[in-house]
Amino acid sequence: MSLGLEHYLVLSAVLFSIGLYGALAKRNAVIILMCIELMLVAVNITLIAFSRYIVPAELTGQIFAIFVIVVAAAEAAVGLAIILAIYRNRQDIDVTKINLMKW
Amino acid sequence: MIPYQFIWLIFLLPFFSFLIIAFFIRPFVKQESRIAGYTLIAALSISLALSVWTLASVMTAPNHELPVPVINWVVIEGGVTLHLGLLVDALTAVMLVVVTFVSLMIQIYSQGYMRGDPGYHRYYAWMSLFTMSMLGLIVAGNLVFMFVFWELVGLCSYLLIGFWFHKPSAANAAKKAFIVTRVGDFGFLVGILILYMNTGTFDIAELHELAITGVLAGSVLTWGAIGIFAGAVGKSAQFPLHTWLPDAMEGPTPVSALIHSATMVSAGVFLVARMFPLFENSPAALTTVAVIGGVTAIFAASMGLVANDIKRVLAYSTISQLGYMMLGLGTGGVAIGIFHLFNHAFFKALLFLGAGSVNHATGTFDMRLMGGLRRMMPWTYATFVIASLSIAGIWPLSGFWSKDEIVISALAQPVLFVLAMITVFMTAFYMFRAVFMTFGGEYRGGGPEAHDSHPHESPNVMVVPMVALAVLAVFSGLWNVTGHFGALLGHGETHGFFAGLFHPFTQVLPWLSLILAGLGILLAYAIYDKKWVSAERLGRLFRPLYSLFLHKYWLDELYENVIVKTVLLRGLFGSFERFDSRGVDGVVNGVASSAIYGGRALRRMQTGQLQLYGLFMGIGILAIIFAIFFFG
Amino acid sequence: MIANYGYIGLFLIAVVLFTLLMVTIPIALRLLGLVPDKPNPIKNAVFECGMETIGKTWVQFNFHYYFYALVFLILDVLVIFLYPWAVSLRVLGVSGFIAVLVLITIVLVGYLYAWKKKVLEWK
Amino acid sequence: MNLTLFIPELTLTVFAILVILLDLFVRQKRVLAQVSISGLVIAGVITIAMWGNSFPAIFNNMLAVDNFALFFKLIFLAVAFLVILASVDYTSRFARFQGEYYALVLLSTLGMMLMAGAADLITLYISLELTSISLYALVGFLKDGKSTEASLKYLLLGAISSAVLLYGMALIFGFTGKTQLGEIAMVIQTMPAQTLLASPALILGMVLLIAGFGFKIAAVPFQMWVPDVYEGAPTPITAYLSVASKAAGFAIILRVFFSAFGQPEWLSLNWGMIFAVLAAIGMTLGNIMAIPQTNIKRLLGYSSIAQAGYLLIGLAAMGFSAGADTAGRSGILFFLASYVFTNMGVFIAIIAISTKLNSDQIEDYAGMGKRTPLVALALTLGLISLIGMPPAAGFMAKFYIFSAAVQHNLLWLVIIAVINSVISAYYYLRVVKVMWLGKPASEEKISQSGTLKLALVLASLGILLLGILPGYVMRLAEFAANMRLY
Repeated sequence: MSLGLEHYLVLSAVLFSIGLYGALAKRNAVIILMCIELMLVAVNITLIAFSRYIVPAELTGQIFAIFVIVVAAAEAAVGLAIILAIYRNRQDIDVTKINLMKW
Repeated sequence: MIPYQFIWLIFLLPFFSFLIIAFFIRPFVKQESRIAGYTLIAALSISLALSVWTLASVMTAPNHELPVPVINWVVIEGGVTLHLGLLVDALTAVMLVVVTFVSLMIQIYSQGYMRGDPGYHRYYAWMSLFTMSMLGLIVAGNLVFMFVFWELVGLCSYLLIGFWFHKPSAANAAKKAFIVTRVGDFGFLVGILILYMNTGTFDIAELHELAITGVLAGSVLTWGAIGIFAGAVGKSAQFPLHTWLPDAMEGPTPVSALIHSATMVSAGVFLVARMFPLFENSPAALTTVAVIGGVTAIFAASMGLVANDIKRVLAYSTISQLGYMMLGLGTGGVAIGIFHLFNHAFFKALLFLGAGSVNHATGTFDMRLMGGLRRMMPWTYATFVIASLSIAGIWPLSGFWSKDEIVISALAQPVLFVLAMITVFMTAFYMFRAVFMTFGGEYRGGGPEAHDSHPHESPNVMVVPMVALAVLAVFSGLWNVTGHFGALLGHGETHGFFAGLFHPFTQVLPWLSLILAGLGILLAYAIYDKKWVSAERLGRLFRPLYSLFLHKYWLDELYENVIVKTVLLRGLFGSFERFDSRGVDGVVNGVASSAIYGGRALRRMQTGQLQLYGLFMGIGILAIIFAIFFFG
Repeated sequence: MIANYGYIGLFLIAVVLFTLLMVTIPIALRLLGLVPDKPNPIKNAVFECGMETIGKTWVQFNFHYYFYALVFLILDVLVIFLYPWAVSLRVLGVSGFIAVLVLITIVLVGYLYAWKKKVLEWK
Repeated sequence: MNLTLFIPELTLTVFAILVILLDLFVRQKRVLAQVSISGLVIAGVITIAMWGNSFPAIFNNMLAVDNFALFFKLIFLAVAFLVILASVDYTSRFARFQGEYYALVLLSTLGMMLMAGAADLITLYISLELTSISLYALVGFLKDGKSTEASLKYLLLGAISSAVLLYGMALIFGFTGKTQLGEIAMVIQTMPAQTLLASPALILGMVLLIAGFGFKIAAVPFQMWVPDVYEGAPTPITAYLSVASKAAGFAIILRVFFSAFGQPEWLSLNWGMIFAVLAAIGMTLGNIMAIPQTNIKRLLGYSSIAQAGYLLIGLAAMGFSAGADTAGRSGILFFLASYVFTNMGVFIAIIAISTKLNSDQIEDYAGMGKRTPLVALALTLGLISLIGMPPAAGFMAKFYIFSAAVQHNLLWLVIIAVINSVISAYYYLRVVKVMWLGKPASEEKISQSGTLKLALVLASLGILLLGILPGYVMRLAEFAANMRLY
């Protein structure tokens, strides 16, 4: 059988959900960051798939994807820096233990 | 004919004096100088002159209304337009005169009463603002503009009742007053919105037109009117929301005088009168007004019978008189209700000033510690008695005329009529109880901080205003002897029940009420002056009633229970003392405590776990999606 | 048209719902008290499987690695944009050239910043 | 392509870079504040100069330069101006990183200005991220336990929400094959109704967009981060978040939902209803949870959730009127304008007090009425405006939005809102009471620096002006509400 748009969409949906699951369930901040990147990658797949199948003439989706990658990189950089600061503060990056402020 | 700019001045002048006092005098002038008082007094005298002029020109104006060009305040494209307009008719003019005059008298009096108080400048600053907002409320031409000043009045009363905020009781009384009246304001706001939603206008004159022509009718009108009446109930301390007024005694006595006579509480009555065409065209609303009024009248009077603090007695009498006014509005119409307000303003202000000067001399408000002041303070005594006779409704003093009109018009509803009659008796009784306990018998030593063992008359600056008010308390009633007042306010309907000074004696009702009042006075005389009957014996005789009145129908106890409940909640959740909700009263306290309870319960949701937050977001998204696919 | 692929959306909903369910169950059990909450070193280990690392994982390599990583990231990103521009250089012409110059200047400012902040030199 | 319309943004970019470079070479750090302020002023002047005539969009319709955008740009510039004024003293506590601080503030402002103009999903996403990422860094600027924790929470949740938003955008893009808002609208309107109804993709994408934007404006159920982040962040940044970032969120929502999903009617009714429900829940939740708070920044966090609820009423009205009349939109614009001054006033006062006390606990505010009357007065004014009592700006704003809602038969919502403002009076007045009636811990006066006083006076004047003479700003808002349709 040939690959259709739906396959890509399903793949991206699955990836997105895995990422979401990880982001909500993991306890290590770095892993959560990675999961978020995973979600963004899933979105990129959707974008490119759509662009390829819906509007083959234009490259809108691909361009969008490039920008997403850039933003994701920046986000990861800031994220790592912040996690670093947290680690310096309290030799630990388990997000379930990070609840100084509540209620 | 008065130029309309001057009408603007009437309520702008006190505002200017507020600015001057707050920003120039208070920071820069030293404590001793009394220039702040003179500033306000000057402003008010001019306002008074202008108000009188306004009244004069209103009387001559065609159908008693002055045209005032409007300024567009807020224009919302495709939406509403708010005019910064004034509505100047007979009602406005009369109220303007009353407020400016009474306020002026009280300010003069305060020069004596407040001298040397550390907050002297602050006092006059707030007083200016207070008077300004009341005047603004009176001249306001649309409901939003009115609501602004309505809120300002509430705010100022909060500041003035809590004037001596170092007394916790004062701070709490202030908060209580503020929040209880806010409950009423909420009703007011909803009423405004209902009316706006169905008419698309906030303009009072237009609303009148719509109501009279019957465009605005049915349940919409009824609910709108009742909503507005709720606001009035809150402000003028009618039955369910009356609890704040007796506690509002914590402020300086002149403030109480102003609040009780012309400014704060009369705002509610004025509001109903101002919107009267709406009430007139919805019988249900009108009946509500009448019933609430009648009930309040007797209810408050009965509590006045046993209070021992002279200011509390006066407070209950105020509530009861306001009940009368509402009753008058509900059964008779604008003219009757407002006429009573008009007279009441003078003698009630006088009574409070008298109480103030008594306190000035004896250093207490507890009547059991006074007595025998008749000889020591002749002026105070004379004026106080005049005011009491007037409030008791003795011919030919002012109280007689307005009260009898109300009673007569109440004949329509027999039950209310009976209540009114009983109230006449009670009023006479408790007023003269106060008179005899304060001035009769021998001096009983005064309060702990009494100035000296031998009290003496107050300085002239305090006596003169009292005399001036006394004169009006005698004669102000004569205005309507032949129904001029009624013709002026009544929009055509002529409410002249009496055709002359001596005409009442040709009729049954006046006799009846006079006899009842006389009996009340006689009883008070017998018990408290001549001691023919001992109060204690009487008290024991009517033990259940007595204690019922003394404990204010256990209303406060009822509220206490709510408070107790909240205390329990606090106990459950611990460390609650931080969240001060003392002084918030009754229902309000219930609401507040339940809200606090909810807050404390809900905040557990905020666990500080960011992943739970994320989960919450996800669930929210799904909830929205499903909501759309199943309900959308 | 994509309208036919609408069911993908429903599929996504199903998957997300499943995910959230999986996350909710343990929390719910925790809240219901069905699951005892007895943390111990093994459970709290950062890595669920494999060898427990000896010593602290983090202090083993220097922060500067991260700085280098971040700096490299900037370059990396820059290239993402340079590549498509280079491919269609003729089409884009002068305006495209200027745009890229602006981009490079901004990135250079970033480098200058890093340089002055002594990120690039090894202490 | 007409670059002159892009000058304000360019100016801001140049100045941000300038600040970074200066920081490397200049010893005297006060210069940085002056430079950034001058940059903001210049950008503001140019923006004002551009006001009035209807401009085309630039960068092939990716960026609109209509009055709507200009209005918001002015708001952001004003907020940034006040924030920097208020930070001058505050920044002394992280002496080493002042340059970054100001540069990041400028950059996030730039991002917001782009957000206001974004007319294309791509620009929209990038500008949003530019804003957020600078803010993530700013929130963690104090580097202590609370601050870093706040920024981590903000970062992770923000990243998740932006991923969700992005998925929504992808679905919209797939559904229509366009990323430009106007073209999206065209495609949707040309589609036969049953196609629209048949496919959940559009609705799904819309909901995901709402989720993503809802995070920025702190709408329930995406508001959980707000109290924690507000509490942990440096106070000027909290102020910045609570005003500017929220305003930016509303700018985007307004543009997207008005110009892309404004038609057909059943669609706009759909999202109108969503916003109405979110508004009701948001107000109630925010107000009720604010009552037991003891930390004033946290309290304001909850209160800003409630305020977001009031603002959403305007969106609901817009949905119910299907974009027919401007009341809902201009209502939101006016509310935001007054909210800027109100909240900035409150927060500046808090900065003035808390930096001296080193405490955000409400009970420590006791007796401020005696110790620093001016600040206490300003704070009181701000709180009264938050309650929505005359004569402060808040009253007019609420009145405006409520009347808009009432016109579109949302009376139930308005009644809920009114009840809520009664509840809110309770906790706002508690602060006032503590300040004026509480026993001061010490008698000695608290003095304030000139810049802080200036900022405070400006904010208070704004509150009073909008409260007493709202006419001009309202006309401005109505003018700005007619945004460019493509």
